[in-house]
Amino acid sequence: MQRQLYLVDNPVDRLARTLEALLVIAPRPLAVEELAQAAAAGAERVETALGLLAGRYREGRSGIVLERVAGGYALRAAREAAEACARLVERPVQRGLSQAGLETLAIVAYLGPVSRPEIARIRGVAADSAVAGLCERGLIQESGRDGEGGAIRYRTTPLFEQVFGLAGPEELPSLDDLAGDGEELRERLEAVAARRGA
Amino acid sequence: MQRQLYLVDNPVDRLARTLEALLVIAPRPLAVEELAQAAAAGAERVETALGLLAGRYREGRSGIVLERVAGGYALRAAREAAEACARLVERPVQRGLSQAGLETLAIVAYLGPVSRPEIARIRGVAADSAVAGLCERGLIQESGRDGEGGAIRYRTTPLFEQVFGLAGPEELPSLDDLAGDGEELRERLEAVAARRGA
Amino acid sequence: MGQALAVRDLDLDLDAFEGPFDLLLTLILKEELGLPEVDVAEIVIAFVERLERREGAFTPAQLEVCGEFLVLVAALLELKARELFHEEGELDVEELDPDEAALELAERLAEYRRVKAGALWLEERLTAESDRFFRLGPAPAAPPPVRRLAPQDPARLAAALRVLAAEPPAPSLSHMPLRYPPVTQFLERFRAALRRRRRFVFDEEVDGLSRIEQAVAFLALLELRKAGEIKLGQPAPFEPISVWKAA
Repeated sequence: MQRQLYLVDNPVDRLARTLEALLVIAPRPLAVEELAQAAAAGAERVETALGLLAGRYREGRSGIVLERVAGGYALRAAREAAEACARLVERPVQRGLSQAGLETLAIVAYLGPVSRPEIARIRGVAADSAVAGLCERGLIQESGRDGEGGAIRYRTTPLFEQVFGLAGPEELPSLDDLAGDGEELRERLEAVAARRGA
Repeated sequence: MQRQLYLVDNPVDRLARTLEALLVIAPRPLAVEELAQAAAAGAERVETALGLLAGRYREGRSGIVLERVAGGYALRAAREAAEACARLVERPVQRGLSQAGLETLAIVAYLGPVSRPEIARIRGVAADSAVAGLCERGLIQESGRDGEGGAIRYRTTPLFEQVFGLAGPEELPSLDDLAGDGEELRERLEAVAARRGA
Repeated sequence: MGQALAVRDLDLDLDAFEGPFDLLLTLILKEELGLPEVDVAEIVIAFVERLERREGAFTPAQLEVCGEFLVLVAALLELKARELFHEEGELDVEELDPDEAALELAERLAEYRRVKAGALWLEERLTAESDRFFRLGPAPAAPPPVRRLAPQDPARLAAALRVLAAEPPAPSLSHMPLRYPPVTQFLERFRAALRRRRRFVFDEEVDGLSRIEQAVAFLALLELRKAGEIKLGQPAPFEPISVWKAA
């Protein structure tokens, strides 16, 4: 107990705790000067405290490792946990696509190439994050612009066809009962969206 | 030295190190099942190891705090380091939630999933920009549509619970407790209605 | 009238209210105010005076405030003026029984009041938790996530589009008994009037219109004034308002 109280009040340990806090929330490696500035402490004292932390957060002793990387210090996962970390980040997405993603993908698949404003008009809500998510997953990609200097248009990718098991766009389930051709379908969707008003 | 070697080989401590590693790389709170799956361990053992970590990573003792939040576990900075953290990073989510934003958030949190028209009906004012702002901040997200072809509905995100420090939705206090039963208001209004009707 | 003056004494800071329900709720919960005693005209005047004191151009945000205010005024009118509404068939309000309307409004206010309590709790919580910092997004040294997508059924794409093509359910208008004509309608009307003659009297121009329409017309007047298109004159409170084209 005596020892713990001593640790709590030790200024270096206190600084070390502040640095731990800064490192655990940092979105990028932090340079000593950044840490010193945020912690309102001198660079030398920060280096001393980092030395203390390096001893505590090291391979074999902790699952969190303090690493000196280009540009400063960052916390990373210990190597012994590499397999577990791989299982965490490589989990196949089980739920598949969100409703927003699915609707956006359907619009691009059936009406593409289409621009974000067109998608937003049909869905009745801004399409930015849904489009960005589908791009990131490699299911859609940019495909020129909507006229000179217009909005970027999007179309589906080969990965999209692979994921949905389609040999080509002609294998998309037919929507003949809704509209004759793509243009008619687009008009119908926009008309409905306007009536829905949201 | 003897003691440290013992700790290294203790299976619970080894699992705890794996969990530390998973938590430090996770971009969001991780549920016990996710941790168990990634660590290839039973949920019960994971909970035991989490208990060990909770004792180690707690306010006053460490700059890194293990918190049970948003249906899972996450590492965050200790409260004592809040000033230093504020100097390092901005708080875009917490900053600038307008009254309109808070009211809209309350509606979604308590009554969600709800659509924009429903929110507008309750607030008596259009909710479009408030909804868009909360979506941008990641506090609410789309959650299907209000029936076939209906308006998009919204619900709160795990980030909402994280920002507001809620272990889960059940930690929201009931509106009845917060607002009382509203009998007085009802009586006044009904009295008004009765007088007019007479 | 004594009670009505109390409304003016409230010194309503309309900017501080989040919408018509917010303001209405505050008014009703003020112990000294009974709804039947609320003089709508006084509230309008207080609001207009506030607008007048404003510096600078009339912004869309202010127009929105006016719109919300108008809903409040309309709600008050609906509560107060049963007979009036019965006569105004063209406003579609006769479909709603006034007692039902009052009860509906009461329920909506009660619901809003609960939500407001929730918002207050969230606000307090946000302040209390503002010293909790966590990292948003991936750790700097974390491996980039691989988001593999399980195989998908193309039928889901067609189903998603069918949802978007489905006719929306007819919206219930039961909560919107208070419809009013667009402000632009009166903007055009007044501009046209001032093209024909140099000056007109507002009260004569809107004579015969419903009170809601008159309120909207008044709003249009304010907007023209803010835009510098017209000048207004009134010898005394409640006297007719004269309108001139600005030079």
